[in-house]
Amino acid sequence: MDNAKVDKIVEKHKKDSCQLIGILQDVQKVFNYLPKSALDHLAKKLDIPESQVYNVATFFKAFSLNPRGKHIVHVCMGTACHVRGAKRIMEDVARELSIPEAGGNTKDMEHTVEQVNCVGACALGPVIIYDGEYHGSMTPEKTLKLFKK
Amino acid sequence: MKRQRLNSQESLKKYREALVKARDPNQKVITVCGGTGCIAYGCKKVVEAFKTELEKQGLTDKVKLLVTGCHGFCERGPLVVIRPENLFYQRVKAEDVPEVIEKTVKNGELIERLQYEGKDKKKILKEEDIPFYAKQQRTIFGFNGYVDPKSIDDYIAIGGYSALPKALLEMTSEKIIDEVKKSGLRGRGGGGFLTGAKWEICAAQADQTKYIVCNADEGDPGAYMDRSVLEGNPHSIIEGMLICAKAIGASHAYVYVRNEYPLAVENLGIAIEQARELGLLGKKILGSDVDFDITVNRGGGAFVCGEETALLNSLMGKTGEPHQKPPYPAISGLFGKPTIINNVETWANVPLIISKGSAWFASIGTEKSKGTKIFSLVGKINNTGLVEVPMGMTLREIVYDIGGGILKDKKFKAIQTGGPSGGCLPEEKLDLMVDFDKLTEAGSMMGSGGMIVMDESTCMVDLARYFIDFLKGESCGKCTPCREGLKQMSGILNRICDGNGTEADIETLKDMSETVKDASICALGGTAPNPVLSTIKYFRNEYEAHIRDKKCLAHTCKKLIKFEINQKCTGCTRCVKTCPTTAISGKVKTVHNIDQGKCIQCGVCVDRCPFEAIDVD
Amino acid sequence: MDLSVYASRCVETPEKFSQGHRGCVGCGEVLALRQVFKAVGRDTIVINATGCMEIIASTFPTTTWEIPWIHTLFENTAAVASGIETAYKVMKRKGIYPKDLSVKFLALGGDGATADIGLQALSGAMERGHNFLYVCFDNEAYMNTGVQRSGATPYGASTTTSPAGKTIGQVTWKKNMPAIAIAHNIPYVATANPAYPFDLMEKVKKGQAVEGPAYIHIYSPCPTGWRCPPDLSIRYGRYATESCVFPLFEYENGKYTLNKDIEKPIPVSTYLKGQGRFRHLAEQDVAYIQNHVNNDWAALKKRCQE
Amino acid sequence: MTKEITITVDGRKVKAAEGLYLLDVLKRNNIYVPSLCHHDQVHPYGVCRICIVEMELNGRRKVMSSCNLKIADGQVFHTTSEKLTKERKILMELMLARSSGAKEVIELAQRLGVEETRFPKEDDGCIMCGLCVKACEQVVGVSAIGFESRGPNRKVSAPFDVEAERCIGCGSCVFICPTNFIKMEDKNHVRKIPLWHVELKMKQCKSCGPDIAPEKQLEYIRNKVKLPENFFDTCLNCRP
Repeated sequence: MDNAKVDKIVEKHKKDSCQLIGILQDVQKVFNYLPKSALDHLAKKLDIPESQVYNVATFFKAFSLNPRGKHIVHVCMGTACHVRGAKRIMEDVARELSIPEAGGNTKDMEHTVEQVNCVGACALGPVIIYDGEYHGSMTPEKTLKLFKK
Repeated sequence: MKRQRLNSQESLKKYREALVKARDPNQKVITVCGGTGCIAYGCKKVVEAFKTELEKQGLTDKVKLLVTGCHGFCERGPLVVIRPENLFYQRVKAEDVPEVIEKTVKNGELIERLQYEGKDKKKILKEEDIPFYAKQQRTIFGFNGYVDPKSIDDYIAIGGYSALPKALLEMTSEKIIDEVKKSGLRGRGGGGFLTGAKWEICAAQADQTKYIVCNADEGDPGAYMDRSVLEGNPHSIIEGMLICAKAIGASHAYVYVRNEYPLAVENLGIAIEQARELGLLGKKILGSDVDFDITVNRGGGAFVCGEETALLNSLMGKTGEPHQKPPYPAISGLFGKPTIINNVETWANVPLIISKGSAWFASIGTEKSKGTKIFSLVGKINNTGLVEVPMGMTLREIVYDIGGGILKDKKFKAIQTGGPSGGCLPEEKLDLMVDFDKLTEAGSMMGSGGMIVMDESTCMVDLARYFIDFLKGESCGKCTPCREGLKQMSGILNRICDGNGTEADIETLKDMSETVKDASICALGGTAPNPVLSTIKYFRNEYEAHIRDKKCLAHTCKKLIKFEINQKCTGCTRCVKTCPTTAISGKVKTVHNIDQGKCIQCGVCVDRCPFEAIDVD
Repeated sequence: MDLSVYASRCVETPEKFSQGHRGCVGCGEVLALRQVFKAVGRDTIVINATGCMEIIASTFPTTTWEIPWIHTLFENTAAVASGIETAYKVMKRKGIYPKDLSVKFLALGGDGATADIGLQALSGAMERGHNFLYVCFDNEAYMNTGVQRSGATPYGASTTTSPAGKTIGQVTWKKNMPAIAIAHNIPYVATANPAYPFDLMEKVKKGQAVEGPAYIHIYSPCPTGWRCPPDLSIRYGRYATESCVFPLFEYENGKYTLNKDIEKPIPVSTYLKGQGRFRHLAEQDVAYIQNHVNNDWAALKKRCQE
Repeated sequence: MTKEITITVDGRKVKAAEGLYLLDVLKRNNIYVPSLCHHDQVHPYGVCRICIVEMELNGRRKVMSSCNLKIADGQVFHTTSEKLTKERKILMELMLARSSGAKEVIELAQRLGVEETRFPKEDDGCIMCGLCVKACEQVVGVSAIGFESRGPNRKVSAPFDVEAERCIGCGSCVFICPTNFIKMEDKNHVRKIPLWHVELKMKQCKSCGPDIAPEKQLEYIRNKVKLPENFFDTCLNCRP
C-alpha cells in the first residue's frame, strides 16, 4: 500500500536519482514524515544505496525521520526576524507548548514546531508559518492566540 | 488555449504586435501585489474582493485586475497600484475594495487614508514619487509591477523575449560572450566573478555536453530578492539562460529552487510550460539550431547549497557537500561536465544587456561594479523591502533616503551586508559606496544582497553569536576547520554572552577566524568568521564590556541583565499574571517586586507593562 | 584480526623498497620486507646486515632502497644501529636537527646475522636500551651463500652443512631467538609471518612506536633453500603457524598475547611434507617433532594465559 | 605518455607527471606535509585540511589542501610558511579537542608542536575523515555505511543507525580507520562490528574447520567474480 504510493512518486520523477531531494519532498508530503520502510523501498526502486538516501534525508533540514504532529508550525529564525525578536517568540512557543527550544512535537501530537532559517518574508518579521499560512509581525500575545485557535 | 509554436523571428514579432494591439494602453488596470509579503498581509482576500466587486459592478471587461509579483515595498503591503495613472494605495484591506472601485476606479477620486504619507505629512499620489521608489533604478525589478507572472503574454507584450531572437539568430556565440564581458556584469550571487569571463572559459571547453544551472537556493536569512524575481518575473530568467545556452553551446539547464519558496516553484513551472508551448523551449528554438530545455529541482533546506559546488552535488541527488576549487564548475561541474552556474539576479540581467547593449549597462554603476543590484533592506528600518539601486550608491542614501531611517527614530548602530557571512559596518562607514570591492575592503561583502539594519538595541556580540550559531548549524560538516572551528567559536561567543568570557578569548577568536577562513573547503567556511572579525574590529568595546564589566550595552544578553520594577508601577497585576515563573509578586495597586532568583529574563513582563514600569539593567 | 580480501585492497601501495630487485621467485623474505616497509613511516633509517636482502637489493649502481640505508657486516648491525641512534640524539640535543623531527631506526638482519654472528652486538644494544626496532628475517639457514645451517635451522632440516644421511640433518633444536630477546626485558617482542600481513604490519607499527628496543622475529619461507614449490611459500607460512611450528604471539611489557589462537592445529606432517629439506624424515622423526611442537605450544599457551 | 611538467615547491623545482595530486608528488620528492585523512587507495576527500599548502595565484597566496589538488605546469607552492604552521597548529588543536584520546591525533599534534588544546576536550574517537565511508564505496563497492546529519552533528553510521543490511563484514572500514574507532570482533564463528550493528555468521572450512570469512562476503565475491557454487567450501589451505 505504502510502497505503491512511493512507486507513483518515483514514476512521476522518471526514476531519476538526481531528483532524490524532490522525491523525498513528495514522499514526506504523503506520509507527513519519512518512514524507514518507504526510504528502503525508495532506495531499491532508484537503485541507489540506502546510505545515500539516509544521508540526504538527514542532511537537509526539511526532512523529518520521525512522525510529526497534525499542525506544522515553522518559526522563522532568519536574521531580520532575529533582530526583531524571533528568539523571544520561539522561547514563548516552547514554554507554552512544553517542547524544547530547538523545536519538536507536542505530547498530544497536535503540533510540531520547527525552526527555519528564513522564509523570505523578512519585511514582516518575526514570522510564523502555521500550516503553510504566513503570519507576520508576531508578538508573544499574537502567537498564543494563534495556538489557542 | 493551444498556442501556435513560434518558429522564426518574424513569428515572434507578429505575436507581440498582435498582443500589443489587443491591449488598450489607457485601460484601467488594478495591480495588486501578490508577492509573499503581501500574501502574508492578506492580499489574497483583497484580490477576491476585487473580483467579486468588479463582477457585481459589471466592470470585468472594462477594468483589468492584475496580480503581480512583489513590488518591493513590503512594509506597506498589501499594495495596490492603479494604472495607467500609477495611483498608489498601501495597506489595502478587503473592506476598502468597494470604496476603491466606486471612488477611484469609476470616478477618479482619491481615498486619502490609503495613500502614502511622506515625512512632511503630505500625501503622495503616484507610485514613482514615493521616496522609497524615487531614488531606485528598477531595471530588473520594475517589470514585476507590470506582468502577471503566470502569463507569458504579459512578458512578451512589454518587450520580453526581444533579446532572444537577437542572440539566437543575429549574434555569434563569441559576440554574445564579448557583449556580456564588455558590460562588466559580475555574478550577483556573492562571488562577484565576471560573468562574461566565466562563460568564455566554459565555451572554450572541448566537451560537447555542457550544462547551465540557475542558483535559486537563496539561503541567506534576511534576503529574498531572488525569490521575488523568480516569483514575479520567471521568464526573464528563462530568457537569460537561453542566451547563455547559445553562447556556450549547452542544451539543458537546471534551476535549483528552495522548497521554502512554493510560489516560485509554481510560477517557474508555469512559465516553463508556457515557453515550451510557444516553442521558446524545445528543439530548434525560433528556427535556430539551439535546442534547450529546463528542469526544476527543489532544494531541501541547506544554506550550504547556495555554494556552487555544493549545489551541483545536491543536483546529482547527493548531499550538499562542496569540494575544493579548482576544478571550477566552468571546467568540470555537473556530472563532470563544464557547467555555468549563475544566480537568479545575474540571469535576469542578461536579456537586458543583450537588448539594450553592453554600453548602456556599463554606464550604470562604479568602475569595477556595473549595473544595478537588488538589496533586501530589512531589520530595524522604516521601509523594509526590496530596493534596486545602481552600484555605487552610499549606504546612507539606501538607509535614510530609501529606507526612511531607523524604526522609531532610534539611533543607527550597524548595518550587516552580505548575509550571515558578511560583516557589520558601523555608522562611520555609512558613506561607503556600495560595490563589490569597497564592501570587501571594509571587511564585509556584497553577498547576495541582504542588508540588515540594526539600532542601538542590538547587541553586537549577541549578533556575532547568532551568525556563528547559524553557520555552525548550516555547515555541511565535511571539513575540520568549519565543523570544529565554528563549534568552538560558538562556544567562546556563548561564553562571552553569558558573562564568562576571558581576556584571551578575543585573541583566540581572531586566531581561529583566520584559520577557518583560509583552511575551509568552500565559501561558507571561508567567509563564516566575517561577522566575528568585523564586530571585533568595529565594536571591540562591546566585547570588552561583556568580558571585563560583565555588562551588555544593548541589554539583550540574558545572563547579564536584570529586570526591576520602578515607581511608575500602578499595581495593575498584568505582569504578575503573565510571568511564567511566578517571579513577580505584589498586591493590587502597590508597586510590584521581581524575585531575581526566580526571574528567567524572558521579558514577557516588559511587553505586557503599559506604563514602562520595568527597567532593564 | 583476520581481515581478508577487501581490507587488503586498502593497504597503502607505496613502499620505500622498490621493484626491480633480484630476489628469487616466490621469496617469502622479500614479501615480508615489503610488508614491513608498508608499515614503517618515511622518516626511517635502515641498518642492514649482510644477507639476502642486502645482496639482492643493492647491487651497484642500482638500489632498491628509497630511504637512508646503511650496510653493515654480519656481526655489528645492532652496534651500528645503536651508534646512529645515539648520534641522532646528540645532534638533536645540540639543536642541529629540529626538535619536532622524529626519526625511527630499523635494523634488519637474517637469522644468521641475528641468532649467530650478530647475537653479541644485538644483546648489547638491547641491554643498553637503544631506541630502535630490530627485525629478524628467519629463513632458517644461510640461504644467500648456498644454504648452510645456522642456529635457527630446525631439527631435521637438511642443509649443505648438515646433510641428511649419516645424521638426520640438523641434529639440534632451533635456537629460540624471541625468548632470548624477551630475556633482555625489552618493551616489545613479537613473532610475525608474511602469510598474515595485517598482523605483521600491525606489529611493525607497534614496534616502531615503543620507546626503547623492540624485536620482531619474522618467519620467511624460502623456496630455494627449503626446496619447495615457489608458488606455495605463503601456504607454507600458513602451515607453519597453523601447525603451531611457528606460533604468532607478542610480548609487551611483560605480558604475552597469542595473536592467532589455533583451535585445532593441523598435523606437523602437513607442514613438513613437500619441503625438500625434510623429505628424508621417517614417521618416528615426524612424531618426535610433533611431540616437541605440542609441548612448546602448550607452554606458550600457558604463558599467554597468565 | 603523460606530459612532464615542472612546479616550484619552496623554491625548489620539482618535475612530475601532469595531473597528479600535489601531496603524492610531495611525498615522492621527500617533502614532508602532514596528512591525516589521506589514503592512497581512496580518492582524496580533502577534509582534515592538515595537508594545506599555499599556492601563488595572481600575486596572492591562496591556502589549499594538497591531497586533492591536481598540479599544472608552472604552479608555485609553499609548504612551510609561518601562516601554514600556525593554521595547522590550530587545526590540530581543534582535532585534539574533538578526539583527545586518539593516539594518532595526539602523535601528529605533538609532531606539529601542539601539546595542549585551548578548547574544551571531548573524546570522540572518530575524526570524521570519512575513510571508512569512502573505502566501503570505492574499494568494496557496497556503500553499506554513510554519513548522517550535518555540521557538528555529523557522524558515520549505518543507514537509520540500525543493522547495515548491505554490510558484508569484510572489515575494510576497520582496517582503514586511522584512529581504531571502528571495532571488530570474531568470536564463536560470528563476526561483530558493533558500530554498524552487524553480526555476521562466518563460513567454516568443510575440510579443516576454521573460519574462512563471513558467509555474506564470500557470497558477494562469488557472485561478483562468478565462481562456482562450492568454491568457498574449503579454505585456501585445503584447496589444491
